[in-house]
Amino acid sequence: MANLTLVQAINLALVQEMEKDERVMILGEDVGLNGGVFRVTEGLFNRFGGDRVIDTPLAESGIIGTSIGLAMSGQRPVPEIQFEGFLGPAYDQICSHAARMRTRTRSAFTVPMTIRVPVGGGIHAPELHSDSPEAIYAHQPGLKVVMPASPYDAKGLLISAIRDPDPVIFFEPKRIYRAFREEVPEDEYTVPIGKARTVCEGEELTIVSWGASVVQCMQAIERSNDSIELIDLRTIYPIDMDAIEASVKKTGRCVIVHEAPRTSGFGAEIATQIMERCFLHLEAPVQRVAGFDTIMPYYKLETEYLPDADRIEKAINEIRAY
Amino acid sequence: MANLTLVQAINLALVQEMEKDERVMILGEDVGLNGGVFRVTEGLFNRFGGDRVIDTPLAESGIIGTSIGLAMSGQRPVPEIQFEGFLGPAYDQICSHAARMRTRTRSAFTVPMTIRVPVGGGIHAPELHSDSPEAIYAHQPGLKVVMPASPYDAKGLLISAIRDPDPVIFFEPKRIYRAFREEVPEDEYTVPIGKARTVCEGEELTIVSWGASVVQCMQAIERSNDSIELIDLRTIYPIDMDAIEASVKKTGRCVIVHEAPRTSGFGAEIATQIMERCFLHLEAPVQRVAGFDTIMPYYKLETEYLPDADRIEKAINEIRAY
Amino acid sequence: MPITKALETHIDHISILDEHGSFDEALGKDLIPDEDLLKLYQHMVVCRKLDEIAFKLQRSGRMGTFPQNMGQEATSLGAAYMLDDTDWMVTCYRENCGLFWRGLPMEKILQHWMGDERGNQIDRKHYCTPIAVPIGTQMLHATGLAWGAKYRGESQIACTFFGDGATSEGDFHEAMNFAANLDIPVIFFCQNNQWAISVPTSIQCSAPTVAQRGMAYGVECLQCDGNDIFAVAWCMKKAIESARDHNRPVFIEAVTYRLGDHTTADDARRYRDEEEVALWQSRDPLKRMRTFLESKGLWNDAQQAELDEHAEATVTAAVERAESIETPSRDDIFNWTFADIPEQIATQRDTMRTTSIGQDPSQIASEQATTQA
Amino acid sequence: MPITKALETHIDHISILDEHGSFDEALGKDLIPDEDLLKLYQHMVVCRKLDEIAFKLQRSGRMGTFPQNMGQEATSLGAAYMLDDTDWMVTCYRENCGLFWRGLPMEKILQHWMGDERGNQIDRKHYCTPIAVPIGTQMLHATGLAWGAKYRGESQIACTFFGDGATSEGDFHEAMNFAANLDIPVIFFCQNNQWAISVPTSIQCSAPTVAQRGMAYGVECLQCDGNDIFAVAWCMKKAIESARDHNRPVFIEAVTYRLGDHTTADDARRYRDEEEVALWQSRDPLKRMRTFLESKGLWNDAQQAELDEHAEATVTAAVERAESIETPSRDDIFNWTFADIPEQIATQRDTMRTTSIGQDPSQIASEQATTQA
Ligand SMILES: Cc1ncc(C[n+]2csc(CCOP(=O)(O)OP(=O)(O)O)c2C)c(N)n1
Ligand SMILES: Cc1ncc(C[n+]2csc(CCOP(=O)(O)OP(=O)(O)O)c2C)c(N)n1
Ligand SMILES: [Mg+2]
Ligand SMILES: [Mg+2]
Repeated sequence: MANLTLVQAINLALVQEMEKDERVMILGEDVGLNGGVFRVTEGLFNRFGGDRVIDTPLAESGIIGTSIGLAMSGQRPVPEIQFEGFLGPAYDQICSHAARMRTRTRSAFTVPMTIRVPVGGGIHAPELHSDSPEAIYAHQPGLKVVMPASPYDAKGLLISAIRDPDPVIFFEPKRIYRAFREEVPEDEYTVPIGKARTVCEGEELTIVSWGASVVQCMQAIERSNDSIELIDLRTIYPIDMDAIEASVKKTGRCVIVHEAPRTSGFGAEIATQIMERCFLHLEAPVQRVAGFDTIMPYYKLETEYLPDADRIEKAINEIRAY
Repeated sequence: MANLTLVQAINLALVQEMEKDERVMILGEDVGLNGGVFRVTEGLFNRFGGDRVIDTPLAESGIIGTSIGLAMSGQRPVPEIQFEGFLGPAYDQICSHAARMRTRTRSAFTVPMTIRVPVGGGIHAPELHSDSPEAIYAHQPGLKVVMPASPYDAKGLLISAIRDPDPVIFFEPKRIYRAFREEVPEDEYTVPIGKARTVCEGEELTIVSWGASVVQCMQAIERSNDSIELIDLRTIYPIDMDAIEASVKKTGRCVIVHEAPRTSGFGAEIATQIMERCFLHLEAPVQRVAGFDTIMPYYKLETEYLPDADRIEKAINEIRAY
Repeated sequence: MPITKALETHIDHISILDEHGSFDEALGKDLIPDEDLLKLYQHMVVCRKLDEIAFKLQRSGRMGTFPQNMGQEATSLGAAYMLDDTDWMVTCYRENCGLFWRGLPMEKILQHWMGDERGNQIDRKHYCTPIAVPIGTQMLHATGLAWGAKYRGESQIACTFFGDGATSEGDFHEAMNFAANLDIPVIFFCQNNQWAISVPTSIQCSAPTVAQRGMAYGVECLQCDGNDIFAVAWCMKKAIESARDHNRPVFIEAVTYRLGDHTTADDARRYRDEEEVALWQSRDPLKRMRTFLESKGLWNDAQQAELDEHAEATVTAAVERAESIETPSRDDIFNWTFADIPEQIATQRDTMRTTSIGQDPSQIASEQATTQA
Repeated sequence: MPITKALETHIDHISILDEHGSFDEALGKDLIPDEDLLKLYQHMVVCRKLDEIAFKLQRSGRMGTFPQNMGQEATSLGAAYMLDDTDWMVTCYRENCGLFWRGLPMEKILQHWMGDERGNQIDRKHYCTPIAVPIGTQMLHATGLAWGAKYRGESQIACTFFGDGATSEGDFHEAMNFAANLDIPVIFFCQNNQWAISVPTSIQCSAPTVAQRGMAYGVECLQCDGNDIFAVAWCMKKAIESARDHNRPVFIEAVTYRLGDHTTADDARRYRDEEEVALWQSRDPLKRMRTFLESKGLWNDAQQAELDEHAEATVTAAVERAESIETPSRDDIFNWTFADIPEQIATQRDTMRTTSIGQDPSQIASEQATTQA
């Protein structure tokens, strides 16, 4: 066991999977000698060489499109997109090809590829370095969408993603890349895709969140006197509704917290499925604490935009009082 | 008044706006002499000349990116993307630039642009010619998303869109391009963006839908003995929740119908807002009849995928019996 | 010297058997043995017959949209002929002639255009990828496929096909740039058929040649008469060497013409002149090949009559096979989304016609029970 | 002739004032009057000072990431100098020197990198577009801006700036292709500074020149020494003529070097040699210009000392202005999303700190009333 940051846990997962499986290749912008702008791939270039850790031209569609070809040919590419704001140029290759290849060819061709992408706000970065597009990709059939909230999960989920026979978008919440450490086993292990984690149990209200916001949820819970259950989704698609359903049927109240804009964010899907599954158990409408229907502001205002413990606390109180 | 198809109504709106406003330009693939693959721009090239109706290179990002520049320079571009499946290559220009330019520059630069896009399934077309990505763009702050369901609305909404100071994605449901005719005034008029239309009134259940599915909803309503109110959303973003709220508070029951995949579709946002606004009025969970979490099938199975009157009828009955 | 030359370069145009029947021995000798020539010609005729029959099928409602190869048979066929059987052919949708040479069953193509995904369920032994609908995107897959082979130390290369219109897409640029800079063995084969639906090549590329697109990447660029299967073969030979032996991509522009409509959904008379079509009809690769074979004493009218019959029979049999394939089952919509279908999709599948919910229908029951309780 | 030349072409490299101080009279004479030369030099020195001070601001937490211009001043400045004041400058983020020449207030740039959108609220009279963060995307806007001017019959052209890395993006290709084929007056100005963060130009473009990117489109391509403001000006003159008089785009590669880190978030020592940096330091455009001015008797140490002081004062004043701008109000998050803010966004704005709902808070009250009823 080692006490690792999320960055270190991901690095460790990459090292172990590359050692285990020759088919694994890393490609992207600055992932080589520089070790990635967040140093997630640090040391890999020296360890595995330029054939397996490849600095590509500055072209996201190229990175994903060639990764699709690599995957179709039998490799296990792990492309990195430098920031979630630069997924845009690759959107078409992801949604028109990676997501569709298995369906289109009835499994004659498949795309076992893990797209690693730093995600979310809060690091004082320029424009397009702070967004949360998980709902976009969750709406695209054929993709799995994963977002860990802790070093332990990051390692285990990334190993699952790399071994998954289908394309996975692996969002890495950059605000907590180095925010805290956690005991992470050195041996390899997997955390299954599609299973949520109950961070803490409670009886009176359920909070559902994912990614870096889980930290703010915990802060709000610590402040509260209520008995609150916190579910860290871990996987956005396929969603673990069984876990949410069981919790909400117990508590009757639910708050969902995410950074992405409120309208058509993934919180809407969860709230709707809760209504579908737990209608007669609900004591109050499911509440969302989310980003706003605006462009994520530059960093002078970013903390106003991101859900913080205050806003979560308000939601808890409102829903408890309902 | 003339009895027009949806295609003709759109063509008429384009002609009238081009005559009225020199800044309006049409650009896209095959929009010139050929009049568009659906003949929506038929006759415009001859009428307005090659400077205003421009066949561009085959490059969607180029079409939208140059349209953004044209709009910034003071023009009113109306680019066409040939099918919604080919919005993908333009995703980045739409979401990283068009949607953000006003916010980014605090209105120093704006992007008054209307992107016309045929949308949806049911015309026996090949892959990527049958999708419904409205929720994707509704989740992107800074965009308005419109989808008419009738010739009258198509003309009035398109004129509003072209005159709008901000970027609008104007989805044209291709299944009803020529499916029926409607009286459309020859004079110009506008239908406001952001206002839903009550297609028929009812007391016992509300159906919310948009685009071509409105036709299937009407079929289901005709079959039913219940008193059903049908709301045609017309605009996806900004959504007219006041209309929906008023209706659902009256009926207590709601079914949402859309073609897009169920998970994270725009139905989820509506259902969630209904819960937020009408919680204590709801007699049953809001129900969604939608496409599935799968790739839209090729045309041998497409009618199985699209919500039809049977599936809507089942939903009505289930929710009425709840 | 303040003005110096940073680069001097040029593009070669290759023509061996021209439209007037003249044949360049220096380049053409030994390029294609006579017996293969006959096979190639027969192959083209069968493919042309498919165009004719598919058109009728579409008009009578038995098939959806179909893109004809007519006029361009020599391009994909010449390329397929020169490639190894295990080299990847990464095509668009106008390369039937080359794909059939590969052994791809004709009914697969028909099935695809009849709206059935199983038409794209291609046996990997053919080393062909599925029909690519979004224009300009498949060249990146070709680059990845060739890269994978190179990574594993295999000698396999990829050849990717696309139209003049496709060269306007950003993905085309990114694919060529990746291949050139990362030394990936891909041949970029552009069928410049003068049109992208109704848009002429001059709007896609106003440069004197499309071939010079490749100059941007410092790769070898060749232009050839695409209706001349010898010229195509000659370029492919050079390109294959460069790719296989040196991991260097090559860009080939084959100048040809789409004699038919864009697809059966199109009417080309709306936007192009009869004269232009007539000119290119005189350059038809099938006519040219037949005349050549006849001039060499390898072909006669009786053989042609027999071939025409064979072609009709072959295509008709393929159509029958395609039409006799059972309709896919509803469940097929769901069963191929992932290797393991998540519970949510399985529920949608299992309830699609029995309930509108798309969720576990037992929920409805239990909720109702609760209501009543 | 079976092999014919479909195209012969070449690329010129322009150098006028080289790193050893030799000056080509034939090309350089009358290109830039002495008084302008002095102004340009002073301008560069001020911009270099900004780099130094901004770096310190970032290190002391008073600013976010900042991209220095250091080493590349002659490129954007030479271009800005030759353009008309109403020609569009469509930049990326490494063109401060040119933008200041335009009159863009320095505090605007500072404000932007201090995380405030108002830094991009640029008065349209400067004909500059906002800082473009997504690489390679702004060339399309330049093309549209120039197209708009052409449409309206204005003589305005656009010049767009981007790095070597940006030429790998698909949008770059689409922009050049639109401009070339639709005859749009844009100058594509590539600052090849040898690096895209840690990735060397050879991975973006393994061809002998980046300039040949433009050959793909049949447009004029020029390569110049980007640290030589005369060479830049010479190329711009030619390009402006071509664009303004003939609506023909031109591609210019200015060969230069990023002397600093990519941004203040980067540490270039991780991936590049000190030797390479030293070599390019000897080619520094500021040094070169100063030596040249001194050799012409136009400059001396006293003037330099005065200039250094002036530069420090100018930048310090700009920093003070930038730092004294009031923090934007919370409402600003919402108020610029659309011309007319929809009700939903207004509600989110008005309730952001008073309720978590983001919906009409009266709902909560009324619902609660209902509950209690
Ligand atoms: C990304 C994308 N945009 C638009 C289309 C619609 N479309 C289908 S074929 C075609 C023209 C293609 O021209 P070209 O590449 O020259 O190939 P050709 O059909 O001539 O063989 C267009 C615009 C598409 N399929 N994909
Ligand atoms: C689409 C996109 N991808 C990645 C990035 C991250 N990024 C910022 S600058 C940069 C390198 C740019 O290199 P170049 O174009 O040569 O410009 P330079 O910084 O050298 O001036 C990268 C990869 C980005 N901003 N946008
Ligand atoms: Mg073509
Ligand atoms: Mg650079």
